[in-house]
Amino acid sequence: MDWSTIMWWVMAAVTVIPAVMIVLSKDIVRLAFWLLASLTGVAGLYILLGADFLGFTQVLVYIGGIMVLILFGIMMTNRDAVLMRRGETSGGAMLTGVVIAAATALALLKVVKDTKWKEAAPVDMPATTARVGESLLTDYVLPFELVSVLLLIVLCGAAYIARRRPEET
Amino acid sequence: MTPEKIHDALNAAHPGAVLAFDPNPKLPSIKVAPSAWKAAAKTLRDACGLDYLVCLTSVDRGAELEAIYTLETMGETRAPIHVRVLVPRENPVIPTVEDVWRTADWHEREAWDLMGIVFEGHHNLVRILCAEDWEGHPLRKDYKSPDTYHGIKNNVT
Amino acid sequence: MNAPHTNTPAAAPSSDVRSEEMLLNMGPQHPSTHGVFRVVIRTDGEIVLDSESHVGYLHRCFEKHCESVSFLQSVLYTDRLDYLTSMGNNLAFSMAVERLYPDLKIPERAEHIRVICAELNRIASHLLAIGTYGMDIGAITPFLYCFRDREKILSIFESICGQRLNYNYVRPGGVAYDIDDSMIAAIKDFCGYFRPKAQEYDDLLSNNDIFVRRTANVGVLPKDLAISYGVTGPSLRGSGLKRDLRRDAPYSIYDRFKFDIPVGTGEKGTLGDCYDRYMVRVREMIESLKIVEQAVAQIPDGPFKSEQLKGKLRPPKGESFVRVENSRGELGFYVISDGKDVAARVKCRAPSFHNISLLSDISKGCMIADMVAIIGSLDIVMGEVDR
Amino acid sequence: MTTPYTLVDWVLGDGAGWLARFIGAILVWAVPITGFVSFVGLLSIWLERKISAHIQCRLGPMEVGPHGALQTVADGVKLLAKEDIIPADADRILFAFAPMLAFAGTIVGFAVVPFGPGLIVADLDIGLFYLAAVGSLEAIGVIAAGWASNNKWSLFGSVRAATQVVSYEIPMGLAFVTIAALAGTLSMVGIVEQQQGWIANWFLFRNPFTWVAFIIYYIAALAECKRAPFDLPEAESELVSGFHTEYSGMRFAIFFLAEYAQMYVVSAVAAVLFLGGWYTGIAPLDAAIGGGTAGMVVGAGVIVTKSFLLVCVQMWLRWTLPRIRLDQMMYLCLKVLMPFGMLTLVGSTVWEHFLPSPAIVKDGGGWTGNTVMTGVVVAAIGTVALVAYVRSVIRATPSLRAASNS
Repeated sequence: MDWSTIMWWVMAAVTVIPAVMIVLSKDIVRLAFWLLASLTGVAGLYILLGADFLGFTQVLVYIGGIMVLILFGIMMTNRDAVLMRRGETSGGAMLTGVVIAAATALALLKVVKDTKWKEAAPVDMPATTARVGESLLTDYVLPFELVSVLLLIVLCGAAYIARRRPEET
Repeated sequence: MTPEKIHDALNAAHPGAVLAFDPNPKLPSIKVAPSAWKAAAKTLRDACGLDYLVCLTSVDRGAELEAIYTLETMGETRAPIHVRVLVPRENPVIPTVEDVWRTADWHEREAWDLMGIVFEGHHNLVRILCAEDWEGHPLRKDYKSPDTYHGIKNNVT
Repeated sequence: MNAPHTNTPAAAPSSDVRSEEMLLNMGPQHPSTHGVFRVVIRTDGEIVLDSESHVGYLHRCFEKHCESVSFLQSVLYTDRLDYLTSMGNNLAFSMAVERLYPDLKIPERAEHIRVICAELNRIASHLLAIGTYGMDIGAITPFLYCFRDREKILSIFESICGQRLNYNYVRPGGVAYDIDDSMIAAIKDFCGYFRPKAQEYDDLLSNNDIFVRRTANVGVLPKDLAISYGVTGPSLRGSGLKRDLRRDAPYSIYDRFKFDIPVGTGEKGTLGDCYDRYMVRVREMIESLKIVEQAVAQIPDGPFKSEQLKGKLRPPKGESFVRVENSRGELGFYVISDGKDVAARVKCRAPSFHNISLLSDISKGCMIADMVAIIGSLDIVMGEVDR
Repeated sequence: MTTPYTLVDWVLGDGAGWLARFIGAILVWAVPITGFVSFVGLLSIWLERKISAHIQCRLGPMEVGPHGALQTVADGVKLLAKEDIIPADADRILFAFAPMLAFAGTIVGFAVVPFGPGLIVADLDIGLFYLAAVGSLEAIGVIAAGWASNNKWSLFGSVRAATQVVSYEIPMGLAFVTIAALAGTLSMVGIVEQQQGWIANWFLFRNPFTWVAFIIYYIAALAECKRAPFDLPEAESELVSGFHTEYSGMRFAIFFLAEYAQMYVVSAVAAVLFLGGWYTGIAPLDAAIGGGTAGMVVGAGVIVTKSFLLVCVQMWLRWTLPRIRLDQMMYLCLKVLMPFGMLTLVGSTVWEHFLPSPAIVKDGGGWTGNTVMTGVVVAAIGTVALVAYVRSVIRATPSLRAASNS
């Protein structure tokens, strides 16, 4: 077993085990921190795939930005509601959850089974950053700019929705 | 306005409200009947310009409890005038003036806390300096301090 | 006569409370409440929706003490009221006792010493107010600068009366000890030293852009609200009302000195904001310095306490009410004597008690950081609020 | 110029002997870096005490060691020996985990900070991007601390920290991008090597906009480190002590150390990006020292000195300025730093388009039309700013105003 395989197993474990814990945890804040660990694992997998830029974008955006916002939102809500320690899960909800999870798992397994996996020879992985930058500013400049405009619109919309209107106060 | 003029104005506006008048320059004071005090206070503030409640002193006079309202005009200064309201010890009820001078809010709470004068109509007449569950009114002359408070020994000699 | 004894705002049931509101307990142990003072704040995020002040944590029955110890011993307890302006407290109580006597003359020298001490103490008190105010805003260094200069005043006081904080120096009839030439020289030295130093506070705080932005337009106290709450002292003058008992109702020998009364001008924001209250204190220190210089220059020789008050203090039957302009506002004592050597009743009219009572009115809608700025600008001393 | 390698190369290596490489990396880098971080922490804390004391007309610690140099060590021992208090209602696991997360989030930044020529853990080809990404990890630790303490003041502190760190990443990123666009690389070593030669080659002097970028970066770095005037998350006069109110003993010390380590990281990054990294700025001197061990030692000294000077500026600011308010903090970020950051990025690229810098001239050079123009613009703006400042001071000071009118 070489270094790369070991790292793959480590990263897979870092991704999957916290993902399971997210399901099992009852404390929303703990859950958020498990999500953090899981996202870190995904970032690690990206890096192992040679997409180091993407990996660190994952860290920057998901961990640095989105996780902080999730935590932010959770902390601003009522602590008793957040802890949910005394929360009860009804049998019906449990059953529904199990059924949905099983169906999804079956579907995924089928996809895995039916896909014709190609065994690619290991390639030398050059730096991706420069190429990402180049393609963003040459071939894909229009989609790139369109996405920026879309994000800007989303930002404005969010600000509009979040703003308290005079009659509400 | 001089104490004499204040006295005259008060007398004219509320006949029978003024029970006594002492023009002593060191401590000019007017004694006002408790029942007329609320209306008199408004007159003092609006007609006589006494917009500043300097102090509210509560005194235990034995059979009676006294509240001394020290009043003054903020803009110009002279010796302040003292308004005395005396109420019987058994039923010490004075109408509140917290809506006339906002200072009266805390001062009346203090007078209730330490002297046990009840200010009728006060929106939140609760103890201010003593603990919430303190018993008795410490500044009364017949007050005996308790021997224990929540298991803490007092009066240890 | 059973008033309801609920002293805390009832917490709203958690089911229908708006999720972003929070009850925050500021104090009684908090670095910026200047003593043991508690404010229960209802916040929406960082915005203060409502607040309720709770005082009394430092209550120690000052007025009841005065009914059980002699007049001279009561002076000692007045030290602990506004412990930063003990000289002014001593002076007010002593004058209230003196007024019970029909014809009492206080020697000239004693009057001068009283004024010098009271004004030096005002400078020391304002220095502390400014320093801690800077600290409330987050600037720690000005605090040390203020303490450096305050130490000089405290050393002078130590040489005068042996105490650095609770002086028990001004007593009915005069002062406790005479001052000698070395002390006068030290006071003169201080006057020369302090005037240029005062510029440092302007450099560090008054003209600091962040400080101005943190204090200007914050905690605006309109004049009519201030009057209704009986606010006095620098907090009132910050709202633009030129009222100072030293000029309007001169006591002791204040009518002999030339000095200005600084008032708020709204120079950086709105009239009556925190910056105005702060600036009044800064400027008042220089005015106090002027009074000290004049008093030191014309101090006469003679006795330092009245010969009429020999022996045990036993004021004649009567009542008196005396106020002085203390560094936080008008400190008044209502003293009732029934001819014994123990007062029948002493009531203390404490300026901070009035000044802090309006907190919930001027802090609505501000931010938590502003709350700290407002409490600091009112410059309260819990010792005299709770008595 | 060494070629920066990708993270994959660094992690996976050539496949063989990975265990040896792993252990080797720990011995060669992890242990010395941890030691260095501790040393930086101790030195910065001592410096902070002395600088604050001298600013405040005091002496500071004088008893333990010469001029109190060992005071911090003594305090460290004290903190180690202190009782480890966990509040009864705290989330115990998160409470214990938070300081580690904060410290780890800081210390990973050291991986791409060069300590001298060749003295870098990993000269990644995405070094700058890596820094921007891991910069927010510490905030997660702070948030966890505030939440786990189960204290409303701590919660306020951590929410403030989250707001501040997430917001100030944007202007900081804009400053990074400005430099990255000039350098054409994200590798830290690559960026430094482009500033070789005379001082005019430093990115700070490359064009007038990089000055602005430097100022933006430094302000944003102050906010990322939660230093005054951006110490809102701690704000001892408002929030008691903010997110670490409930922490004591060693857990508190770890937060403390993380803060000081981060101060060093941001300062070192400023030195790398703007101040020529390990180059002295005097071309003949650099040439005389040359490479090899001597170059390494001198270079390390130069970059560490530059970093510590910037750390001292942070301390100077902290002991001079009051704290700004939350809304002012957001205003500064969103309405001042961000527009200026965008302007800087565009302006810098446009400037380079019309007045391109020459290729790096190793033994001097750099004194070109670009340099002259940069100097002229900066001097002009500086003069205008100085005059405006003096005028505002005169206006604000009554005595001076009277003197200038008469």
